[in-house]
Amino acid sequence: ILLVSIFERKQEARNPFFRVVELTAETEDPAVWGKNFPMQYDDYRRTVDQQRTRYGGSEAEPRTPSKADPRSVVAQSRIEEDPRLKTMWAGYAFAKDFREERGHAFMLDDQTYTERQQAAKQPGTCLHCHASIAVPYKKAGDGDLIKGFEKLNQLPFAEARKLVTHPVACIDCHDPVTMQLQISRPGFIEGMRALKAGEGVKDYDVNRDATRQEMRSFVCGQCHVEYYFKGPEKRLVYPWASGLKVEQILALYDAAQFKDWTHAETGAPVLKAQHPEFELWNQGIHARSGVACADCHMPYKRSGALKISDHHVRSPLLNINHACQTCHKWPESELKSRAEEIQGRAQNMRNLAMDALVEFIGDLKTARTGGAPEAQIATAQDFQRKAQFYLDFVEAENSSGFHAPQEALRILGESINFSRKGQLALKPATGAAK
Amino acid sequence: ILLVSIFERKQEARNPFFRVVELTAETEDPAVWGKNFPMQYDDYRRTVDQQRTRYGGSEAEPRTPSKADPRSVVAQSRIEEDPRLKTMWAGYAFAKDFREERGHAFMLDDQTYTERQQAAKQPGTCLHCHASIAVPYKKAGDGDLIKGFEKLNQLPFAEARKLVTHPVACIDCHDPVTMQLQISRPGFIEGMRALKAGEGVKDYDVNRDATRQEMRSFVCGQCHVEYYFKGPEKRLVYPWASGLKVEQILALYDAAQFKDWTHAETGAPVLKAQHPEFELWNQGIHARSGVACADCHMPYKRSGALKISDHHVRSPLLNINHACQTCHKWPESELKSRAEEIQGRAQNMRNLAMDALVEFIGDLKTARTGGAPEAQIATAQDFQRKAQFYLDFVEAENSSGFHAPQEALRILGESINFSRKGQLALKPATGAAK
Amino acid sequence: MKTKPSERSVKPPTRLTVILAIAVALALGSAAGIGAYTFGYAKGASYLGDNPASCANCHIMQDHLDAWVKSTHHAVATCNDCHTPAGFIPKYFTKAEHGFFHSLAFTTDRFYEPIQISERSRRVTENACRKCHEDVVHDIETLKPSDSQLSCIRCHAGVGHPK
Ligand code: HEC
Ligand code: HEC
Ligand code: HEC
Ligand code: HEC
Ligand code: HEC
Ligand code: HEC
Ligand code: HEC
Ligand code: HEC
Ligand code: HEC
Ligand code: HEC
Ligand code: HEC
Ligand code: HEC
Ligand code: HEC
Ligand code: HEC
Ligand SMILES: [Ca+2]
Ligand SMILES: [Ca+2]
Repeated sequence: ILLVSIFERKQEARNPFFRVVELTAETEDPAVWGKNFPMQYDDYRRTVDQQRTRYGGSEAEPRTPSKADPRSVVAQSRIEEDPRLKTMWAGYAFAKDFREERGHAFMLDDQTYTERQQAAKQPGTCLHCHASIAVPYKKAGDGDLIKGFEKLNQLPFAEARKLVTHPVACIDCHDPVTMQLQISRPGFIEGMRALKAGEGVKDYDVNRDATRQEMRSFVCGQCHVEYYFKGPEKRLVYPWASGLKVEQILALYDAAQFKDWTHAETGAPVLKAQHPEFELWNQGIHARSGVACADCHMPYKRSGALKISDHHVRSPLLNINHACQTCHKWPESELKSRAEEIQGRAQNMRNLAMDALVEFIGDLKTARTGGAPEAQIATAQDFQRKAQFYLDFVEAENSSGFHAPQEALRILGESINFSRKGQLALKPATGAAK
Repeated sequence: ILLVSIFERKQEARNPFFRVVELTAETEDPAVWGKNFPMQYDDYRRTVDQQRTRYGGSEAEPRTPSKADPRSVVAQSRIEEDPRLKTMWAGYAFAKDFREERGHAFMLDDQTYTERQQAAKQPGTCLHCHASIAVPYKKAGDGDLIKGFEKLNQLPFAEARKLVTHPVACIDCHDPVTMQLQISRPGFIEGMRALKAGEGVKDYDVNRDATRQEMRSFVCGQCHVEYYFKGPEKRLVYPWASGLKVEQILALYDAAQFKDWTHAETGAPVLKAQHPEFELWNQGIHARSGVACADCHMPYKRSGALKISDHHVRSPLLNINHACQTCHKWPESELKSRAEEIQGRAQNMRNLAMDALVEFIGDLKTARTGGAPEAQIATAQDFQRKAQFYLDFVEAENSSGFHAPQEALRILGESINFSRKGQLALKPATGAAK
Repeated sequence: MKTKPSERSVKPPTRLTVILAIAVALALGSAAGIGAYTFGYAKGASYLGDNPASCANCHIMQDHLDAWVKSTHHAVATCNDCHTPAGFIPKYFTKAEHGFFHSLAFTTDRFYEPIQISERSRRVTENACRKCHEDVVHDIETLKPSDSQLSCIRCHAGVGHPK
């Protein structure tokens, strides 16, 4: 038995995997891929686990399934945890339903059944980041990815929904033949081309030009980014043409005079930032050091003689030894509290910024009903647009500041400044008072 | 070849230092110590060099010596570089003269001849951190360090000045017999005892209880700290009894109803923060990782067969290969720009905070002359005290945020919030307006 | 700051594997390995030499071997120069210890990952640095108060096998 055990280990080292089935560009079902790569598949399926960390993870909240929403478990509601969010988003679907995000296994259901779907008619575009859509895009475009993308964007959500079956799957990140990473998302392909063009690099093709280490982040950047729907054809666009920093993205929206909605209490043309993990990570020391999303969220783990990437994508704080200790020789408890100290500072500052914004919205509301001069209101509304986007850029980012600790505090500090200056814009000059 | 080279080095290395002279607790003159330790002495003397970095170092500014001030070279004036500082410090000596700090060799002259000396009568206490005073204290106290300290604190500066000869010297950091590090500064000894007592550690004695690694920072903490003069006997006190964080230090000042001066334009009882390097470093990731001041500011260098600590104490950015690269395997240029990116973020936020404070001070001034109600003024004045101390805590800290990047931005963000809330406190409630 | 065992999460082995493991571990590890078949098979003999490759009989040591090849020391120091104390007896005792525990851990697949240096080995290694560099560090070492020794690897962790 023992001889075998040693023998096995030596074997493993030589023989990585057996190809049981043939995988093609049409193989959508991860279970089929799983026949060749059982270890990755097993971990992949574990994204159904729900476990909370101090600031992340997610909590399994039981609910009674209904006809409209058959889910028996959801993640905790963020707007109930912090009602100030309802004020920030007044008049927008997010004020109706916004929950903590959870594992990949839930992405399709959570999108399909969120009350935000009732609150507003959504386009097929949504599915770009919530389903295994590489194959459906190709099919719809008769082999042309971009054509299919454009077609699905313009369908109503319910229509497009019928064309997809799985949450993100192997085919969305991998070349079925070489197993190399590949980008399947038009939004990211076009976003990166625009970003590079802005930096003077012509005709950048992510699948041709990216290094392997870059790909270890880019596959995530396909979805974990800020975005908007452009024009009546509802094209999914990543607003990166002038850069990835919050002020550069806002500048682009301002230039395009884009707004997500009109604030119900103040009439301001406001924006909703959404999960800019890729953008904020880019401003941090880890990105600068070449540390990829996958290094922390899909760290290598040993299985026998093999090193495999942990496909149970989750909070690294649930997996500190693999996620952090390869690079940092501190004890798990120490690394955990380092991360939490960084997140705690960001969280406190986020709360100060949130209070400032809510007070400001209150003032602006009274000023409008009190019939303050148009110009004054307009100035204040622009401050609200800024304050809100900056705050949401950190609030919506899911690492609670960890991906770029100093940059996150920079953004929140400026948000506070915008809110307060907005309040002041509504007041008479001092001295003139009384 | 290697063998030979090692062999040769062994020859050189056989007796690393010849003890030419006997060093005792009375040996004040570094030149004498230099006879035993010529390499350290040579580096020590190089602190006269002046070279500017992006945010630090210092610039040699020629001046025509006068009777009152014989210096032919000074460092650039910070209040001319940024006149907003004059508003922040209106009515205080710092508004008269405040320069970029430079090398240790200048500490005694710069203190003796600063115009701040004319602006206000200073006590002997000042010398605690600007001279080699270990021996003079002992002498004045007939062998008792603390007695001598108390005596000199109460002399006028000019009197006490006569008792000292050198800037910080070997005896201030070293035991003359064992050459081990030792703390010679009463302010630090008592400050640490208070800090530890607050943490529940009774009767902490830094020279008895500190580890060698701690000592590599503590010797610097003897002077690079926030401080105040307590009571009529002008005792030097480090305000650490409730902790080293900015809010903990402010709480202590508030409880003692302590103020450095009354602001000339607003009448607010305000505070001046001064070089809290030790305090801020303590909030940073390097301190948390056990990285000491000496690791970066006195890194080991190879000198002949020996490794020695570089006693040319200076900006690590002038010495990146020794100061950073043993721990960080990045190119020099990359490490430099990492540090400067961190400092740049802090600098921009500092400017936003400075603008906010100056606007606030303007408003408060008008409100007072405009005869606004007492209560309103009092509230605003307290906001000014807070905003100013928080801002100065980062402004006066000399790493431009590097020692604790995220904490520095946290503090500046709160300062902005205080300034803006102060401005709002001076305005009527919105709606009530018009 | 090394991980305390209390914080290590490792899967418990079955009683059988442990017993068997100990058997082979002894064979593998003890310098006096009674030419058992297992011993020969797993290149146990090579484990007695100073050849770094022998450490990498275990794939688990492979990364370190690969990194060591790229290290500033590969020309001047082998694994054992840094991981076993000077002197014949202590050296082979430590090799037996490494051999025993590593074999036990390896064959039962029961150890904390990533592998971390134990307190004892850390001291062995710290001393190894001095073995070769005492001249260079003489001055900075003479300062050492009795209580706390200057740690070389605080700054030079990567000398043997950089990341
Ligand atoms: C250096 C490690 C590291 C890197 C690199 C990194 N992250 Fe994270 N990430 C973290 C940590 C730590 C958290 C906080 C987890 C928590 O609070 O439980 C986090 C949180 C998240 C979350 C929220 C997880 C949750 O549990 O709610 C998402 C989503 C995320 N990261 C995506 C990304 C993406 C996408 C990238 C690359 C663009 C990336 N991360 C790069 C360490 C990292
Ligand atoms: C096809 C789009 C897509 C891709 C590609 C993608 N994600 Fe996600 N990710 C999502 C969505 C959607 C959710 C939220 C699912 C939900 O809440 O139902 C999510 C959730 C997460 C979470 C939160 C888990 C939790 O417990 O809160 C983490 C962490 C995460 N993703 C990391 C990554 C990393 C790392 C990569 C790349 C290796 C990646 N994601 C690639 C869409 C994607
Ligand atoms: C650019 C990619 C992308 C697009 C487009 C996208 N999502 Fe998501 N979505 C994500 C990611 C990444 C997460 C997980 C991180 C988070 O929740 O912040 C997520 C999370 C969610 C969640 C779970 C958390 C929550 O907000 O309650 C819902 C529901 C959701 N999306 C609905 C939608 C709907 C509806 C649309 C279309 C209007 C949409 N998504 C479009 C990437 C996307
Ligand atoms: C969200 C993106 C994503 C999805 C979905 C995904 N993978 Fe991966 N996979 C990765 C990344 C990142 C790597 C590391 C690749 C590298 O380092 O070049 C990887 C590596 C692999 C490897 C190479 C060996 C290893 O473990 O490093 C295999 C095999 C693999 N994945 C199989 C699968 C299978 C099977 C599925 C579906 C059940 C799947 N992957 C789904 C991102 C993904
Ligand atoms: C692949 C290597 C790698 C991984 C994995 C990694 N880090 Fe890092 N980490 C670095 C590097 C490189 C730096 C920058 C400092 C340096 O150059 O040593 C850094 C810096 C840090 C810092 C200081 C930066 C700051 O903003 O304060 C913290 C804290 C940190 N990491 C925690 C973590 C945690 C927690 C994890 C796991 C979730 C993790 N790291 C995963 C390489 C890594
Ligand atoms: C990890 C490295 C590191 C540590 C540890 C460190 N510093 Fe610094 N320090 C720096 C850097 C980098 C700067 C910025 C220098 C510049 O801007 O040129 C700096 C700046 C300074 C300055 C201003 C220097 C100048 O050129 O104007 C002083 C004074 C200072 N540090 C004192 C300390 C003290 C006292 C401690 C310990 C309590 C300490 N430092 C710990 C790296 C460090
Ligand atoms: C006796 C008090 C005292 C001690 C002890 C002391 N310093 Fe200083 N340090 C000063 C003073 C005073 C100045 C400013 C001198 C001037 O501007 O004339 C200064 C200046 C500096 C500067 C600025 C140099 C420049 O170019 O701007 C650095 C860096 C510095 N000290 C680091 C340290 C470090 C590191 C230690 C401990 C190893 C230390 N100091 C110990 C009082 C001290
Ligand atoms: C607790 C220690 C300490 C005390 C007490 C102290 N200093 Fe300093 N001083 C420093 C340090 C450290 C620096 C260098 C860092 C800086 O300039 O911020 C410095 C810098 C200076 C400088 C050069 C930079 C500048 O501010 O122009 C002058 C002048 C100076 N001090 C004067 C004084 C005077 C006058 C007093 C007494 C009222 C005094 N110091 C008391 C520690 C001290
Ligand atoms: C501001 C504090 C300070 C001053 C002043 C100072 N030293 Fe040091 N010295 C240190 C530190 C810190 C070390 C490192 C000690 C350690 O690692 O335990 C050191 C180490 C030494 C060592 C041990 C060998 C080495 O280089 O590490 C010698 C010898 C020495 N100093 C001599 C001197 C002499 C001679 C003078 C005066 C010309 C002097 N020192 C002034 C702080 C100082
Ligand atoms: C004795 C070791 C040591 C020295 C010397 C050192 N560092 Fe670090 N540095 C660290 C450690 C440890 C961390 C924390 C991350 C980790 O655990 O790897 C870190 C983190 C950092 C970070 C990321 C933290 C952040 O706030 O973004 C930067 C940037 C950095 N160091 C730059 C420098 C520079 C510049 C110098 C020289 C002036 C320097 N370091 C000197 C050990 C050191
Ligand atoms: C039988 C397989 C095997 C061989 C051969 C082997 N190792 Fe290991 N080694 C391991 C395993 C498994 C661990 C993890 C043990 C643990 O952490 O409990 C380990 C851990 C270590 C450690 C860190 C734990 C400690 O004891 O400090 C060092 C150092 C080490 N090995 C050095 C060596 C050297 C040097 C050699 C060659 C002389 C060697 N190993 C040969 C399997 C092996
Ligand atoms: C078997 C002898 C030996 C041992 C053991 C050894 N070294 Fe070395 N080391 C050398 C030789 C020989 C050189 C190259 C010649 C020189 O520069 O002195 C060297 C070079 C170095 C260098 C300079 C090159 C570099 O990597 O930066 C450092 C630093 C160093 N050693 C540190 C250490 C530390 C720390 C340890 C213990 C963990 C150690 N050495 C163990 C022999 C050894
Ligand atoms: C605080 C950080 C630090 C510690 C602790 C430290 N070193 Fe170093 N060491 C350095 C630096 C910085 C250099 C580079 C000196 C140079 O290049 O001039 C260095 C250089 C060396 C060198 C190469 C000298 C040469 O150029 O040939 C050797 C050998 C060495 N150290 C060994 C040791 C040993 C052995 C110890 C423990 C007794 C030790 N070091 C402790 C920072 C450190
Ligand atoms: C020049 C000295 C030196 C040489 C040669 C050396 N090591 Fe190490 N080794 C170290 C040091 C120092 C550490 C501790 C690293 C740390 O704590 O960060 C270490 C740690 C380890 C560890 C514990 C895990 C880790 O990475 O911290 C293992 C396993 C190990 N060495 C194996 C080996 C093997 C196998 C070889 C030969 C191929 C080898 N070492 C050669 C100095 C050396
Ligand atoms: Ca979550
Ligand atoms: Ca300076």
